[in-house]
Amino acid sequence: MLNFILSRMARAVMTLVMVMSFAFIVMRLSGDPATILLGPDAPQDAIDAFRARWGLDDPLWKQYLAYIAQIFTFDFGISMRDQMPALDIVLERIPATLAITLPAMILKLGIGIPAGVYAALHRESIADRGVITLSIFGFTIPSFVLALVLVLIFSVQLGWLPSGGQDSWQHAILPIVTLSVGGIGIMARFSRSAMIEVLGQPYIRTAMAKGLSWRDVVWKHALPNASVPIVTLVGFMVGALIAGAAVVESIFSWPGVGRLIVSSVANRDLAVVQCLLLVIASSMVAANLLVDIAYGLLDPRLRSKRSAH
Amino acid sequence: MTPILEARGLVQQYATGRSLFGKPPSMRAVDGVDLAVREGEILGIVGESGSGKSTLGRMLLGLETPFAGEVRWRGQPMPAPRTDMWRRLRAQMQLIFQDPLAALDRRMTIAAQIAEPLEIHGLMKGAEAAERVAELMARVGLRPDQADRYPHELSGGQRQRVVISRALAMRPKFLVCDEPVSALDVSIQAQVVNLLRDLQEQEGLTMVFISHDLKVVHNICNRVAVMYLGRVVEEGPSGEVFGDPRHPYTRALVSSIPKAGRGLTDRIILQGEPPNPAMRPPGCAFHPRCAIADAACAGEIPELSGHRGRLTACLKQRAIIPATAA
Amino acid sequence: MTDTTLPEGTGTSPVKAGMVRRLRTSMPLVIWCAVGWLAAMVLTAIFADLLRPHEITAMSLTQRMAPMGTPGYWLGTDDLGRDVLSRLIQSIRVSLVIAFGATIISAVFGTTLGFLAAQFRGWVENLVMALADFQAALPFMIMSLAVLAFFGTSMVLLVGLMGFYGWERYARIARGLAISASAQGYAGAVVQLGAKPSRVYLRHILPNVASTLIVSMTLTFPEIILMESGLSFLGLGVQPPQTSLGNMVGFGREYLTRAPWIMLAPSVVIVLTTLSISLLGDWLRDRLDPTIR
Amino acid sequence: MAFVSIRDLKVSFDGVQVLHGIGLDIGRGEAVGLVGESGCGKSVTWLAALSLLPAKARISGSVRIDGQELIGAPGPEIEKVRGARIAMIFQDPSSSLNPVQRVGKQIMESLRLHRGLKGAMARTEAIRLMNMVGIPSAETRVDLYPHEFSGGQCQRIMIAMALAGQPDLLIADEPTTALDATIQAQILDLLSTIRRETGMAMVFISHDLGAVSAVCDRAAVMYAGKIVESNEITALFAAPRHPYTVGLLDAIPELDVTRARLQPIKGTVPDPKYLPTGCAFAPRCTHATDFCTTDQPELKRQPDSGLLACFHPAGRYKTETLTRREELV
Repeated sequence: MLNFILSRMARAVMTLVMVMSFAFIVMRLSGDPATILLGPDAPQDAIDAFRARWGLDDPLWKQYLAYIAQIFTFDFGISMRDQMPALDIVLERIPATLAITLPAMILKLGIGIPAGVYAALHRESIADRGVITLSIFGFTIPSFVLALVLVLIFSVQLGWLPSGGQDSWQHAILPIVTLSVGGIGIMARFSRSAMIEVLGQPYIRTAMAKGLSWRDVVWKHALPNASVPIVTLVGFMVGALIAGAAVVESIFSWPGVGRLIVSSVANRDLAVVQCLLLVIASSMVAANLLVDIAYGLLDPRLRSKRSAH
Repeated sequence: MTPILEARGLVQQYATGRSLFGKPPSMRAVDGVDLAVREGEILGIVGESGSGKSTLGRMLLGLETPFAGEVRWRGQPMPAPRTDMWRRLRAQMQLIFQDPLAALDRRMTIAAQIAEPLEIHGLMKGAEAAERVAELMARVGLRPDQADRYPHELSGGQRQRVVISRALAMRPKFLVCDEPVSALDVSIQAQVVNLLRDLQEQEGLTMVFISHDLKVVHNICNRVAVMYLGRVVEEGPSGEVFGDPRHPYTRALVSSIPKAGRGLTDRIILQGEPPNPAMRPPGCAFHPRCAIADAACAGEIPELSGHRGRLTACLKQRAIIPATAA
Repeated sequence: MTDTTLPEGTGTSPVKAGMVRRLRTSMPLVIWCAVGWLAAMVLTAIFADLLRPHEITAMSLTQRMAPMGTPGYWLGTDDLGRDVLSRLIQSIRVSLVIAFGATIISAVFGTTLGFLAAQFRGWVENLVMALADFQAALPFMIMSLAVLAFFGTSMVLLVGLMGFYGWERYARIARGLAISASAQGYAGAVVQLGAKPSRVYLRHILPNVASTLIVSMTLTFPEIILMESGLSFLGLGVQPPQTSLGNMVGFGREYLTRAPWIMLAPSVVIVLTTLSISLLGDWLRDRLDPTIR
Repeated sequence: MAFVSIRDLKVSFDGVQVLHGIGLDIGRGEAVGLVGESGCGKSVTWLAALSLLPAKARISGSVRIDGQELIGAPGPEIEKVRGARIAMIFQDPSSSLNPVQRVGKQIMESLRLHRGLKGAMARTEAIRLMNMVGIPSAETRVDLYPHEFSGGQCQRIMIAMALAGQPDLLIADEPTTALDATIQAQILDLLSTIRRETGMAMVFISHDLGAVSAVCDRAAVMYAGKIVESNEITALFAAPRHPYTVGLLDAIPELDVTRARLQPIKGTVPDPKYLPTGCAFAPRCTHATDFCTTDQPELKRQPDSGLLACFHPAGRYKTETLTRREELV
């Protein structure tokens, strides 16, 4: 198990290094980092100081190493809009984002998985067809359309819920619902097919031949096996949530990370964008690492395999 | 007779995983095999899973480059896989797989697939090729109306006939059959075995026949090599090896075959774990399961050598022979 | 050799000749509707220049925010008095061109990398798989936003960027199928007949994996539409005066209460299009390739 | 009276009939072989009897255990029979065990279910069973997962799990097909030993006539969803009467005879969708007459012993057959 975790961690570090390199390459390709990180209106002496400090006249590989070292000291540059360290601006926004993404995640898992499993256990029934149909609608409706429709109904027509801002818990309801609908659909669909696949396996027949009741076959044999593929999807869900937050926070004027990224991209506040990129990538990689470990815990076959693939 | 194909000191090993620290663990599938295939013979290779028999077959054909040792075809070294020389040589040697459905492209008609080697090697085209395909199909007992069928529309035995006729298209000299009848039903097995025997006689083919089924190997092969954990433990004419097995493993293998109409009496039942190439025991690889092994067997790897006109790799050979002679 | 797989032949794969016929004979009504809608969309995109009643930038200051059903402006006009129907037609063209272009780029790029990984193994394979891991680890939306922030927005960049969407899926599928076909399968058999890699990949592996790849394309296509319209909605994708579906919805959002028709029509088009492709893809997957999820 | 008796069992999938009225009796403590090629319905017979087939299967007929009808019986009643009275082991042992559950736990589950054993007592009994089926150092390996055992050992664990319910009948569905020759011999040996010690009845399903004759007292040969011949093992192999049985025996090469050409059965097994109208074997049969292609033979009790469904059986003294078999020796 230790070997397994170590190999997964090595992979996580590799991915992070690739994200940093990606940011480095994009930054170098797009122009002079001094003007990018300090802004086009920065005074010449500040630019010169920056150049000297980061050795921009050094060979590229030296610059790359310096860049990596800079990141490891959590120095992501200064926001050109707010003249504050980019990292501080990003960290300040994280709680607001968690306030809507965590409940959305719980809804996705709490509704999506049971619905999918129920559908798989009652194949071809009305409930199954209902779950399939709703889940297809769930993930084909774009979140921004759904958000606007919800606003139109619950804020404009009925006046029950506020359409934007962050003043009370009611403000969070529409963002959370919007964020979770697509994920619930995907989760339900995937859980259904994972469960159907498991139910066709020979060990399910063995469990039945043993004399177990159908209930025990499902709970003790089918579900633990189906949970293995389902857990992998949870990793992807984290990424989908962050991407979804960008749209949803913008629509509902929710002051989180997602809205920050959209506004800083629009303003070309590149220090903040770069910092966000790395923070989001780190959280994604961390989430995937947790998923991998959970995967290893659920499936003993993976644990004993030394290979990383 | 001079051997048409010769293998010397063949070793193949694969990495079994990746290690963060140090050398990745490896597994020896084939561990030092010398083998000579004579022109016109059918050589059987028998062994259980993990014995390395399929890997050996692929190396004999040059489909895999051995980790150590070499294969010589008509005295010449085998060219490296996927080179032009190697591709040209494919016209002379062919492989027949265990699973004919997997070996056929399910989106091509069987006639197109039988014609494919002719196209690849630029031998013939159009009407001439069509004629050759018809001839090949008749040769293996396929009906002309099956030419436009797709593989999944045929039965298992018919699919194997397609694979065989495709292999024969270039009039090869040498054929390796890897478990060609294992996936077939008993009644169909006999049809395909007979077909292979007829073809071998009429076309003067040289064949290596790899199988775990001793009865089929005995029926089709002149000579047989028994493998255990990557090494040949006994070799000889198939009548002798199966009629009077000398190596304790061959004896157990022969004895383990249930005979129709006879019960479970006087059988040697091997104890212990099945062979695992990733955990090869020191010395004679068979010693942990061997009834007559002693301390010396764990210390030395026995070489395949002659004992009373028979080739075996067993340190206890001298002990066995007086016992059977007495 | 078990008997439980009876009756034999139920799991057999379709072949070219029988495939089209089998697909046609048992198409449910909802799939017919989906195909019909998609055909209408494609035709709209092709003949957009002929279908548009007005220029998309033509402003009619007397007809600002005219509601739906106004003669000459059947889907109404926006705040600048531009015809919503004309803009919608043009948006369908732009969004579909981006989605088609990107889907094809991503499929070709991913499949090629997957085949390269399967053919050369070793470090090529490790590199491709590491890139795929990287791609999967970073939400595509965030990556796109970062690239757009650094380089600014342009149509070419947008299509190129969208062309990276989902390539790792094709690469994984193509690599996996090619490896399994080479190990004990038909591709390995053809290699040992003496065929060159070009023949193996183009004549054998590609036709065999095509149905699986097409099913994957039906998955990425709606996702690319959603991605592009999401970016355009945020004002970071297609830029005015050009227009796309997401762009129109984003624009209409300002007038949600006063002129909901501005965003209504493009929203309906997006939902129906992605829904149609998803339904069609699902159905195709069940029919063509029962082995993949 | 027979312990388990099957009468006129028919099964069809999506309108394609695969079992055409099976009749079979299993006595207490008896070992019966069920022989046939793939697709002949030998496994389906027992999966149908225990309601283990997918829901789309249509089943009719009767399967009685001590007089209790199983076909159409409510779920809980069948669950009381499964594992407790009739246990079943399968062809592919490695995938027949739950991969994410420790093997000991899987055995203990049966012990709790059928014998009410819990906790330490169940564990001790699970270890005893693992020892009994020949798993070395069972005390330490009881907490391992299935993938940590080889195929042969997984089959031993399957057998231990089946024995946990102390069943009266064990159905072994091709238990050695996926295993190597020397491991096959071990499992066959184990099955006979266990049967001797526990006195339970066994149905051994296999395409391997040799394996069947090694462990069974009696065997029934199936072809295309029907039993075509059944007899005591010795009689069946010494004097097969159905041309299919004769053909099967002739098609198998033997180790102790000369390397003569094999005598294959011509043609292939018919597609269950397009069965011939008469005897299903008629198109492949060397004895078949016009009558065989129009009428179906009934399975009838034979004067000396056994049951047979054939209009033109190979007689015990039929010279033609004898000479053919003599050629081989």
